Amino acid sequence: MAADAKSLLNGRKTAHVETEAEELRKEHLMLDPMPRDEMNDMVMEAMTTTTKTYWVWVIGFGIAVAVLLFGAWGYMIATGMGVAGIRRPIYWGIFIVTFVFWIGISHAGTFVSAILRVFKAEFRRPFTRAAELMTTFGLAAGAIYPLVHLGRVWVFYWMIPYPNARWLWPNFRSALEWDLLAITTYLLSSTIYLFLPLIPDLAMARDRSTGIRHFFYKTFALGWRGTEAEWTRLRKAIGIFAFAIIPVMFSVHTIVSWDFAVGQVAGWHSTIFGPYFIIGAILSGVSAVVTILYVLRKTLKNMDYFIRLEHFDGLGKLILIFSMAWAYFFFNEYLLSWYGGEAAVKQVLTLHATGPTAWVWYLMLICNVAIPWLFLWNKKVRRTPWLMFIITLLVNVGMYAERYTIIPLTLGHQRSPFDWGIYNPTIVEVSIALGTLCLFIFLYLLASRAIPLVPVWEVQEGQMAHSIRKVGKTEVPSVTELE
Amino acid sequence: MDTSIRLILFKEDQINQASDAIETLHNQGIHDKDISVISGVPFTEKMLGRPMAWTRVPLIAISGAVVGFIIASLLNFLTPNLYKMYVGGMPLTPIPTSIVVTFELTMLGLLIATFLGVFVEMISPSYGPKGYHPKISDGYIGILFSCPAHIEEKTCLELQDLGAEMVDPEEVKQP
Amino acid sequence: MSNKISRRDFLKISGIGVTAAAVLTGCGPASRYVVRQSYVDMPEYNQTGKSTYYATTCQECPAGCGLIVRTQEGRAIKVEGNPNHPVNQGKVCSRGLTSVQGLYNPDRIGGPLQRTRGDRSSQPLTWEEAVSTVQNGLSNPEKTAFLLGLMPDHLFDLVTEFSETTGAAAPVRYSALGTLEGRATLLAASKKMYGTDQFPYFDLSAADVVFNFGADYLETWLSPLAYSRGYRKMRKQEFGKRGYIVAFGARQSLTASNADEWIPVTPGSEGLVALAIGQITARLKGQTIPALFAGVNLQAAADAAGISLQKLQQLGQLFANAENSLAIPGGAALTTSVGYETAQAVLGLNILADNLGKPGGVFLAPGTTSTASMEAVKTLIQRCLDGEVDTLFIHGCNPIFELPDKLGFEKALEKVKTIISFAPFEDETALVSDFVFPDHTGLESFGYQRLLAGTDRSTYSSIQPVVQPVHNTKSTVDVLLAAAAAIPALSANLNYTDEVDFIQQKISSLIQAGGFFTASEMPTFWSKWLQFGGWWKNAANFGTPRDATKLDLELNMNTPQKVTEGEEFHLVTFSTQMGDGRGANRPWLQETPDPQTTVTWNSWIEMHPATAEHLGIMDDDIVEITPIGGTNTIEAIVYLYPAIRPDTVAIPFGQGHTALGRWAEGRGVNPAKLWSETTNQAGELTISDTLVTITPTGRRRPLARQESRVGVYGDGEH
Amino acid sequence: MAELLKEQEETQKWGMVIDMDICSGCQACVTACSMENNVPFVGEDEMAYGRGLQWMRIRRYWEGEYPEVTPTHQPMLCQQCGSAPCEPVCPTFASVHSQEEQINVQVYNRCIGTRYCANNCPFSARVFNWFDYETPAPMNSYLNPDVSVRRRGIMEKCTFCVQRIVHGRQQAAAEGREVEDGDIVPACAQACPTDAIVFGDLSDPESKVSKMSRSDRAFKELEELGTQPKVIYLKGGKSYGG
Repeated sequence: MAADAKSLLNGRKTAHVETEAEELRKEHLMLDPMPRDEMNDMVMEAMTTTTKTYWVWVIGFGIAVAVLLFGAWGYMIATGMGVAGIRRPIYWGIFIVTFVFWIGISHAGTFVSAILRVFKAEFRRPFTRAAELMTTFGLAAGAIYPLVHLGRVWVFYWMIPYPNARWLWPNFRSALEWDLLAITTYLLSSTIYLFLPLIPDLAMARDRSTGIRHFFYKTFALGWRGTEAEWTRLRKAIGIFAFAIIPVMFSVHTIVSWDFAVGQVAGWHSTIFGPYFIIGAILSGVSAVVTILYVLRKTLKNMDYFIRLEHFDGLGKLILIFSMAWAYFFFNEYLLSWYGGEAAVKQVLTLHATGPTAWVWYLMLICNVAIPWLFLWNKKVRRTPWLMFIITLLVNVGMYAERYTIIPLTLGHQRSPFDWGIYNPTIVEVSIALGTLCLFIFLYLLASRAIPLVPVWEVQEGQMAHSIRKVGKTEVPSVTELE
Repeated sequence: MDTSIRLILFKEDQINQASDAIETLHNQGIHDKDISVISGVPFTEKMLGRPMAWTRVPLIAISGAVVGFIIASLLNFLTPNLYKMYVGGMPLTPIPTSIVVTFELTMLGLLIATFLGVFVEMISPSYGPKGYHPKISDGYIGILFSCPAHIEEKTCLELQDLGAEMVDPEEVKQP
Repeated sequence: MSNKISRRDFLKISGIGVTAAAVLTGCGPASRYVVRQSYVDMPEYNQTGKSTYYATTCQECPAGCGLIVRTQEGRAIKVEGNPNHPVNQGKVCSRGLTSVQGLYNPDRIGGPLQRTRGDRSSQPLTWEEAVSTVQNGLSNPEKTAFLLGLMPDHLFDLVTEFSETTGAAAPVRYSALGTLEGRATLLAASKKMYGTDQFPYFDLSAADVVFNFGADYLETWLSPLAYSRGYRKMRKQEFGKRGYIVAFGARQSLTASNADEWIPVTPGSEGLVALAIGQITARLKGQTIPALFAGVNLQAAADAAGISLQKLQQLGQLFANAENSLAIPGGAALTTSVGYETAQAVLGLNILADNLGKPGGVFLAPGTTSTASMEAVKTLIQRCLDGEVDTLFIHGCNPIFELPDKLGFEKALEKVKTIISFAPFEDETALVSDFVFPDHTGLESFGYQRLLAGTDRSTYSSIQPVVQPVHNTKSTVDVLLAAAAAIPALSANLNYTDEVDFIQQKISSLIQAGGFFTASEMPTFWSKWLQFGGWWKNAANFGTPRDATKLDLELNMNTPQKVTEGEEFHLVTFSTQMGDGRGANRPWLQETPDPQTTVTWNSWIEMHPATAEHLGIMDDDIVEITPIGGTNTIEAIVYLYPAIRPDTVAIPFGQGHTALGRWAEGRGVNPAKLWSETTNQAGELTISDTLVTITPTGRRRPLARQESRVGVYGDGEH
Repeated sequence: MAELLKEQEETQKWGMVIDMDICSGCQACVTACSMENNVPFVGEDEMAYGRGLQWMRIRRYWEGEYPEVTPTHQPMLCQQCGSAPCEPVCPTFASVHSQEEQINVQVYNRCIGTRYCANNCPFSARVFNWFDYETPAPMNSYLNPDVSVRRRGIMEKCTFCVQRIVHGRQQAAAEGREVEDGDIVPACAQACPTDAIVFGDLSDPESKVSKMSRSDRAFKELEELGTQPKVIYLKGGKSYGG
């Protein structure tokens, strides 16, 4: 192994190598190793380079968060929920739609770094951190909504189970209580899961920084030296997490779907909602990863070394698969509801497809099914980052439309036509929704300059395990099982 | 006995030499407990011919899960009886809904405990020689050992033959 | 069940009302009024935390329903029906329920004031100045005029007495509600057909078949709660018998929608239909066809009404074959140029059905009344224009809002030297008055009301204050009496110390008149009178109508006006819970949805969906409505109403206020602007003869309706 | 579970019967309910946006084609379901089943405004306080002291006039007797001009509601959902013989 790595290193230094090997290296980050110190420098440079434009963006988004999110929310708290567009019978609107959207986005990190880790999908390595950050920040943005949508947010803590002067424990039969527990669990565990693999990289940053940064990294590196014991317990912990966080992830979006599915609302009361929501969440999460990778690659220094076309290609295939899976679940849900023939459900389905807001429904199908299916089978498309950026944005638009269809549009057409209503989102609601988007971007902007966005040690570990092997007349990548 | 702590470094691709170095140290009569291998990437103990590292993280994790399970059971089956409230024709402590809560809290306990395990073990005193060098995070494999003064020179020479980079003891300090 | 309620509630009336206690303790007249007191020093009957209940009479419309008002800590909390009251028997409608919102309305006038006409600002006066102003007016009786509402109450009696003693003109009475009900026409026709000045009482409770020609008896007509009770009894007759109702009218009212059959006849053709049914009935009964019905051509009647002859025959058969048939005239059918004849024809049907004075037939409500006809209003306007009125007193009526613009009432007012309004609210008329001397609202005042329509027995309903007056208001009767007392010529004849004294003198004859309670002297009678909410006979003493005509009269029934299809439309104005418009400042009346359209807080114009499609109009479009031969136009929002004739549009009355406070102003439209000023034979405005054209304005405004805009029209249509 | 059911059977069950044959749709019950229960009015714009706070609404559907078109009026209020879908979804027990009255109670003080219950109510019987609705002085004088005035951010709904139920029971206890049928009348039934609304104890087989609920015209709205409504409608309609 070491010999392989050595020869590769040497090979990199000597200009004359076979074209095939060069192409393989150009293609695969894992086959294109770089000395660790250079890689460290690249990551450190990406992390510490702050231009004027960067600060303009940071301040811009900071102000946007303050105004759009906290300003609008404060106004709503002071005035009343009425400034949102919800009404009888549509008691949940954009707040819950965006909530589900963010929870969906948050499936990205866990999926990429846990499931792909468990199944040893090696191409995950450079962007696990970027994806995990999405999970944490997506959850942070999403977790605001259960608070935002409360009529009396100042007493939100009544949902928290603790011995209190009211002598009252919360109702553990409520799906919202499950939500609280599941989101808390997921937020905590995904934050930890972000943090654990970060420790060696923080130690790396500690070793090459001074001043406040040094203090910050030193504190959070927990005295990491890289001893065998430390690596062992880290590996054990990551191993536990990788397996345990997957069911948690499934449970979170299942419980979010149960918010709807346990209800008696026609169109909600469906047993397939759990997996249907999970697949949708992964579809939207993986898409969002691509979106973010494109932006990182464009804006962050040295990222074109770490993030390559192979990653867009691989994620593109995943999106195509999940788009198909989503279509399968959607059709399954639709067909059986339709076939079941319950008048109210049928009416809801008909109104989705033919009512005044049918465009939302078609937008969902176009973005979630038509566009991935039409484009993502094509390798050229998958390897064109800007196209992937647009497609993945559209997939998330489609997923937003899906949640919009499921929540306000379904609620608006329930069993009694006398009570039917049209939901018009107000500026306050849209502002808060955009505000959390700004919050997400704002946090990401800060994090991109605060923590190493590439898990250097994982990349190096991967690179050490990979080599090019000559098989017959051609050269192929090969992986050595190191663990 | 007078000992000093020395650190030698190998480049990341010198893993074979590093394992040889450890063997050399063993031959010099330095026990595994007086040797620490520190590295920028994980290597398994087997690669370096070292004993398995000791960790209690899995045990702590399981204990956390048990605590979570107990808390969940109390919330599920005790709290509804403290102040009885009937909703929607459901029994006071329905099993199906309690499974959800039990699952979430058990997992929460497990995951938090895992982290706490790592955290506590990290900040706890550890065995073996202490010391660090920033080059570790540049991919170097470091071998820290406490060497009795009388064999220090000899050992160092042997290690240098293996290609080890000797670090000035002055530079070896905790991060 | 109702027995239980009454026992429980009457226990809570706690024997004796506020003022009764004062009288019994022998205090002077001044303490007949409740004095404002601090909460710590409440009178003993006002126990903190305990409700006190007072019986009084609803003043929101002329029906005179008995109320029990729950008060607590000196506040009127909730209006409930008086279970023993012969009119409403414990029931209460939306208007009565919201009367506390009138009492506590923040837009009430706080005290007497003087203003330049039309100017919203005003100068406060003292009540002494107010009384002397009234005194100036009264001192010249020939040059005064009174315009009152329809309530047959003690104020009307006092003013009548005043005019009788001084030779002044009799008080003029008007209410748009009366017009919408066709009240004057009904009364005139009843006098003609049944021979007395009494309102007929149509006994739904035992009728088998009811033919309703336009009366909205479940909503506003005459005494809606009494008729609702009758309706219930009719549906729940013995042995599962369930009466059958046929409603005629161009627009399906709530009443018509509760009928078993709705016949959309052309406005103005109801009389012809009634005559035709009479003819068929007489023929089927094998009688010689009376002169009244003989002249009508069945085919012509069917054509005029826009229904098939077959249907007409079928209806005639239905009416003829039923054991107890009943025909009711009212509403839009009577407010046409042939309204008087229509009313006679319909009342004639009852004679033909031989139901006079029989269960399920027609009775006469006890108590005679004079008609309040438009002729008197016209005379008043003429007097004003001729400069014969120096002082015009207006009480309980808002003529600027309620009268058609074409009558020129506003112009006539310019010739009146002094206009004194007694309105408790800044209504349109109070705004063009020189003085406003606000009366109490119904829940703060004393009085009585003679019941004329909805009762089966002679009834005087008592009015007593349930709370202290909220503002510095004064009873109009007291103001008039105080003013009269200073005029020697009047004080000799109007010898009453104050309002309560006046009432007591007026009701003193009742003490021994055989009511359900008796008393040896006035104080005891007075306390029971207040406690029970009035005085009434122990048993029904309906009058039986006479057949005054033997159906021998011949009617000259014109065919209804023709409209150019798709261009001109009949305009039906219907009454709502706003009554004559005074309900518009009660927020909960505004927010209680209209039963048929579920619209709140606005006016609308009802239009058949086919008509709207023809005109290219959508739901919620704003259209301009122009009367034919008129120039006043109004704009209203379209409601697609499936239960209206395609050649007819309908607008509710009561909105479109330019005054009357924050909740009423600038809301909806007032269809009175479109009404013609012509009257029919009975002196009723012929508002249902109004023809209009409709022009889309291209603007839209969603109506505040409770229903969804889609999905409520049943399967298939939307 | 069995114990629970037994307990339910032993307690009183308040119920309501609405005879749609004689309900004229006049809306008096709506006003009466609003005046009794301090329901705030919201004004034209809010009403137009479907935010009226009426606890009771008359559902009006048009049926038939002109000229046979006619509306049906169905008073719709909280059905006080025995197995209420709104109850288990509330995280803070603001919507609970009263064991004493066997009605569905909304505890305003506990409500944090998730509005989950309202989504889950198949009758759309719940309303939400979108704002603080001021009743300008002195109009606030008429507010009923027996009923809380609700602030913004909480759900409310028909309570079967629980204040009257309590009062009726106290009154009966003070007089040393049992509550009799007809002692307790909610505001809507009290006002109803045609007496189409009848209220009483369903667990008493001799009560008026019990007798009426055994009519062959009786049905429950959306009974197929299994929510066990306590409001029973008697089918109405033109030319129906019963």
